[in-house]
Amino acid sequence: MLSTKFTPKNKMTKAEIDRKWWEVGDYFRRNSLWLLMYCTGCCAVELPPSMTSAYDMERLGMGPMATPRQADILLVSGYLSLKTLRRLIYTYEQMSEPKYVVALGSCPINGGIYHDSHAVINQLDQYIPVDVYVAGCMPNPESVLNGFVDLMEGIKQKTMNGWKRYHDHFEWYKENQKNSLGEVIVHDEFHQ
Amino acid sequence: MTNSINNLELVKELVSKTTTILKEENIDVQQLAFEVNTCDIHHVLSVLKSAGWKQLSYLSAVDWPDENKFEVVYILFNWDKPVYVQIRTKIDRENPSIDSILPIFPGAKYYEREAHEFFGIAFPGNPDYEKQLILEGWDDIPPLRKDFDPSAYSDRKFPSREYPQDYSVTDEKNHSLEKRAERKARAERLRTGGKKQ
Amino acid sequence: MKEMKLFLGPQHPGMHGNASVHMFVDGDIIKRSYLLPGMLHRGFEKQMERKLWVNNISLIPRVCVPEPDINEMSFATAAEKILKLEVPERAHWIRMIILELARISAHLMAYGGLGGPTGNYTLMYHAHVDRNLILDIFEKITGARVYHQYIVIGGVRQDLPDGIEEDINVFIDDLERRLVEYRDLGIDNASIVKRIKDTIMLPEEVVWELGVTGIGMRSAVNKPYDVRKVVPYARYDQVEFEVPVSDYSDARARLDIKIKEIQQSIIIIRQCLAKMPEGPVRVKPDRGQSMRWTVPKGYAYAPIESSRGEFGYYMVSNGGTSPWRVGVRGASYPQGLLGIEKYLPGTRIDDAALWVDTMGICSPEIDR
Amino acid sequence: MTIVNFLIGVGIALFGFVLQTSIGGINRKIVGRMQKRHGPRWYQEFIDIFKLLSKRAVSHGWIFDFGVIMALGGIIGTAMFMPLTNQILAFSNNGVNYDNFFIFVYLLAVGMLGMAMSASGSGNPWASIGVMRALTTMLAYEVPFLIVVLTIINLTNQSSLTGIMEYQQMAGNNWFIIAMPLGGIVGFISLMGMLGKKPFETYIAPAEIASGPMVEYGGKQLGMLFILHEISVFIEVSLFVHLFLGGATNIFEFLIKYFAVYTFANLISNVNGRFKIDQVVTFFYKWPLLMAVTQAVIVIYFGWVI
Repeated sequence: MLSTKFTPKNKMTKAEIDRKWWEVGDYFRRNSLWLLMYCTGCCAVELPPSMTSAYDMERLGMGPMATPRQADILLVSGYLSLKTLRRLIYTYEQMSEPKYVVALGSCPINGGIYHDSHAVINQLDQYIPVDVYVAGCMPNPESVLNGFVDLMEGIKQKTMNGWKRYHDHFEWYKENQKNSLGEVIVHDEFHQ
Repeated sequence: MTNSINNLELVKELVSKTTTILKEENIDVQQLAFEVNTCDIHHVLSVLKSAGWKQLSYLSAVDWPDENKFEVVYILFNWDKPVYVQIRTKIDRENPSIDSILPIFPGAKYYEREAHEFFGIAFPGNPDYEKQLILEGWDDIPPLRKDFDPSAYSDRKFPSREYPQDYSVTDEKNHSLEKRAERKARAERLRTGGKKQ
Repeated sequence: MKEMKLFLGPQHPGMHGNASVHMFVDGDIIKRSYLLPGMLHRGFEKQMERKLWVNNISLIPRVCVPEPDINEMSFATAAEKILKLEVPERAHWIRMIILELARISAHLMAYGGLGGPTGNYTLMYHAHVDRNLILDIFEKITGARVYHQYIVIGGVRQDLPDGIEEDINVFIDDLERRLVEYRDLGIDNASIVKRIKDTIMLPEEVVWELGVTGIGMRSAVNKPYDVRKVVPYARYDQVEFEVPVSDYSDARARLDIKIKEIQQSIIIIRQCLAKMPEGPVRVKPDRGQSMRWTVPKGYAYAPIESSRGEFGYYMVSNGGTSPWRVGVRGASYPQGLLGIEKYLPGTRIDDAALWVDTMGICSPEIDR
Repeated sequence: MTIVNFLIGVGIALFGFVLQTSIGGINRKIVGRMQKRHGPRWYQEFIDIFKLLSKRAVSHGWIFDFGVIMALGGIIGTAMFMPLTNQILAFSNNGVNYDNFFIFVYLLAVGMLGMAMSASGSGNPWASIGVMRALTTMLAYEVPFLIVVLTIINLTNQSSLTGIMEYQQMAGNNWFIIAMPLGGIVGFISLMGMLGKKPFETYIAPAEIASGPMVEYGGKQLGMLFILHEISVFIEVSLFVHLFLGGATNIFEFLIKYFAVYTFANLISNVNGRFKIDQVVTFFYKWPLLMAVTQAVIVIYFGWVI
């Protein structure tokens, strides 16, 4: 047994220390994921069962939150019309980091049943980075919960870094948003 | 339902007294449809309203590009004498315009706004029919017209996902049996959790 | 004092669905307000024109999300009216069972939704437990929890599975016993009564002015104005049920009617299970014909009593393989748009979420 | 007054935080069982708080940041004066205990004001409505509560918490909640108001004003607000235990009483809806005020204490 007194100290660099702390933080982050339920579409109707007593999301430490600032996950529940996408980008940019995006249903993946609609976008990850997709129309509560467990596993493996991607490729995302939306800023008769 | 026939007769009598009926249809025992001249719409609606048809159930338009017409539809209902009455009229497709029925049915306000938004029909008399209601920043012809193609619009505006492999059945190199076997093997793999058997 | 501008939604815990209420408030009182719809717009009416009659069956349930079956029923009846198609007797009764179960589920969701604005989450959780049991029954019958695509043109997709009558009976008996508990937790709970009694009024003139239907109308005019009674579809003229009414329409009266309607739906389901005859359930198009299936020229409007009021499809066919025009009359259209503009002002901020909840506003059917 | 006193004080604040956070977690589980579900892990609240502290946060100017820190400091300062039992207490000198009731009344206000300042600094209209409501609620419950407490002070001739505790323990555990039933009820109702439990949750009200003062907080600031909330709950529940339930002679007694009070308040909260803000004020100024005055008259003029 080595005496600790004479073993040379294992000097950790600052980056390593940061990484260690980040891992500690990851434990807390993945065990307490707060949802921002933005009911963008139909899949929102399967969220109450998965949140309430039947499937009880709170077991996993998850719960709904009232405002984007408090939340960790932006839950995009279903198709996104242009009008919603504008507000979704607002909401996403308001959330505090690290933030994750979970997209439910097949519509954010490739447009789903509304692939040829004039009002619904086809692919969400052109506009904001998506970490987990849950396919299905509509996904069962089981698969919704499974998606969240995948997200937790991904946080542990450090693969869920969509928010970093948004920083790195900010220009590209903004470009896409402009192309589809025309203008991201909300204009309507009430925002005089 | 014993007196539903009487009700139908009553409506027919009311409408035929007030205006000339271009076309009449009996849809079922509790539903009637009349096509009338555009100028008579207000008269017919107010007569029906005072006779008890005071609920405006629906207001919308139908596009008939072959005749170069829009057809505006009003559906009225009377809860005491249960007959649905469709009143239809055709207006020109170029510069379509029909007077608002707000003075008769205040509830028509948003229906008219929506009809303007989706068909481009003007409703003079409705104070803000020209404001956007459902769409935001629309940059094309009104979407419910028949000559609007949503698929082309979608392709133009929204990038679609590109798949490395084409799964559609119209694939030229479509080997159905092989694909089915592949799918079966994949399902088996998923079921057993990737373990070899 | 200066008016302050507030947004209730689209991302707001008090707002059901993706719509936004813009409010200009002075202190706590709302001065002006508008609904900003359109965030759930998918261009449904255009989509339906582009799809075959058969394909449309998979599209339509998505019009109104909390209660999808009324769409299928309305679409099917509208098409059958133009086709002059007679549906097998058993199919009518199965449709009624499905519709009533859907009504119970929508009412439970709306009643549990009372838990949100008033803060009584226990009520919400309990209501969702029971709703989930209905979804399980649906899964047994149709194979899907929410979007069933079960009521099709010409009947229903397939017969009821064996032993489902037992399941339904067990569930409705259980639910009937628990209705007392729901009353205690919700509309008879002293602290909630303070919130919902004598507020959010809906007088009779307003009903006629806006064209409100459903529970809002019945609670105000004190007459059984229910499409099931007045213009019976399916076999509603062969079952006995009451239409609960009241002559004083505050939030509590409307919620009370909701509970009573659940009770009546249970009675209807019992009668359906008892009276249901044996036989075929669907008029099928010939093999290979469904893609080329056409509907003759015609116009039809098919009203259905949904949990929020009269819901209907206006359908125009020009004899082609797909509908020429389908218009959706959302049940919450009048109170949702004009009602919020005209009658939400004057209430307090606290009441806004409750207003939206008890008036029965479903944003997907406003936007389509 | 040595450094040891301060260390004990900080220790009490820390103990209060740990205690309330774990009891809060256990209560979430109990409520979960009431709502026919499994409920979270009992240490979920700790995870939540540490997660919030590990997140990045957006600032809305220095008032926003400083207000949170001021509120947290004020609350920790208040908690340092809180006696746990007769003996465990941070600041005492030769038998004189510095745990006067009015210290808590004044210092708690520092926390509240800091939070109000910071929330208004965020510039969100929901937050300012929430702050307005929080202060109004405070005004509503303080009046009946203070009348009852003043009655107690009049009766015991002292305003030190340990003194009041000992007074109750002296003659065979004569708790004030039994001796003065009306006052006890008023105290409990006011406690519900202080804790922001359901009938009086008006200033949080997620479905109405989007969680009120907390609407703009996220990340670290929200984490600090959570810590603040836990410690202030600890202070408020302990005040009730000491004033009305005869305090505690040892730490286990304190824990049991604390748990019982908090759980009872939480259970009541979970089957009730919330009032509107004007209803909260009229409610407090009607029955609790009347009961508190009646109790004061009974105690002071008639001397009827069981």
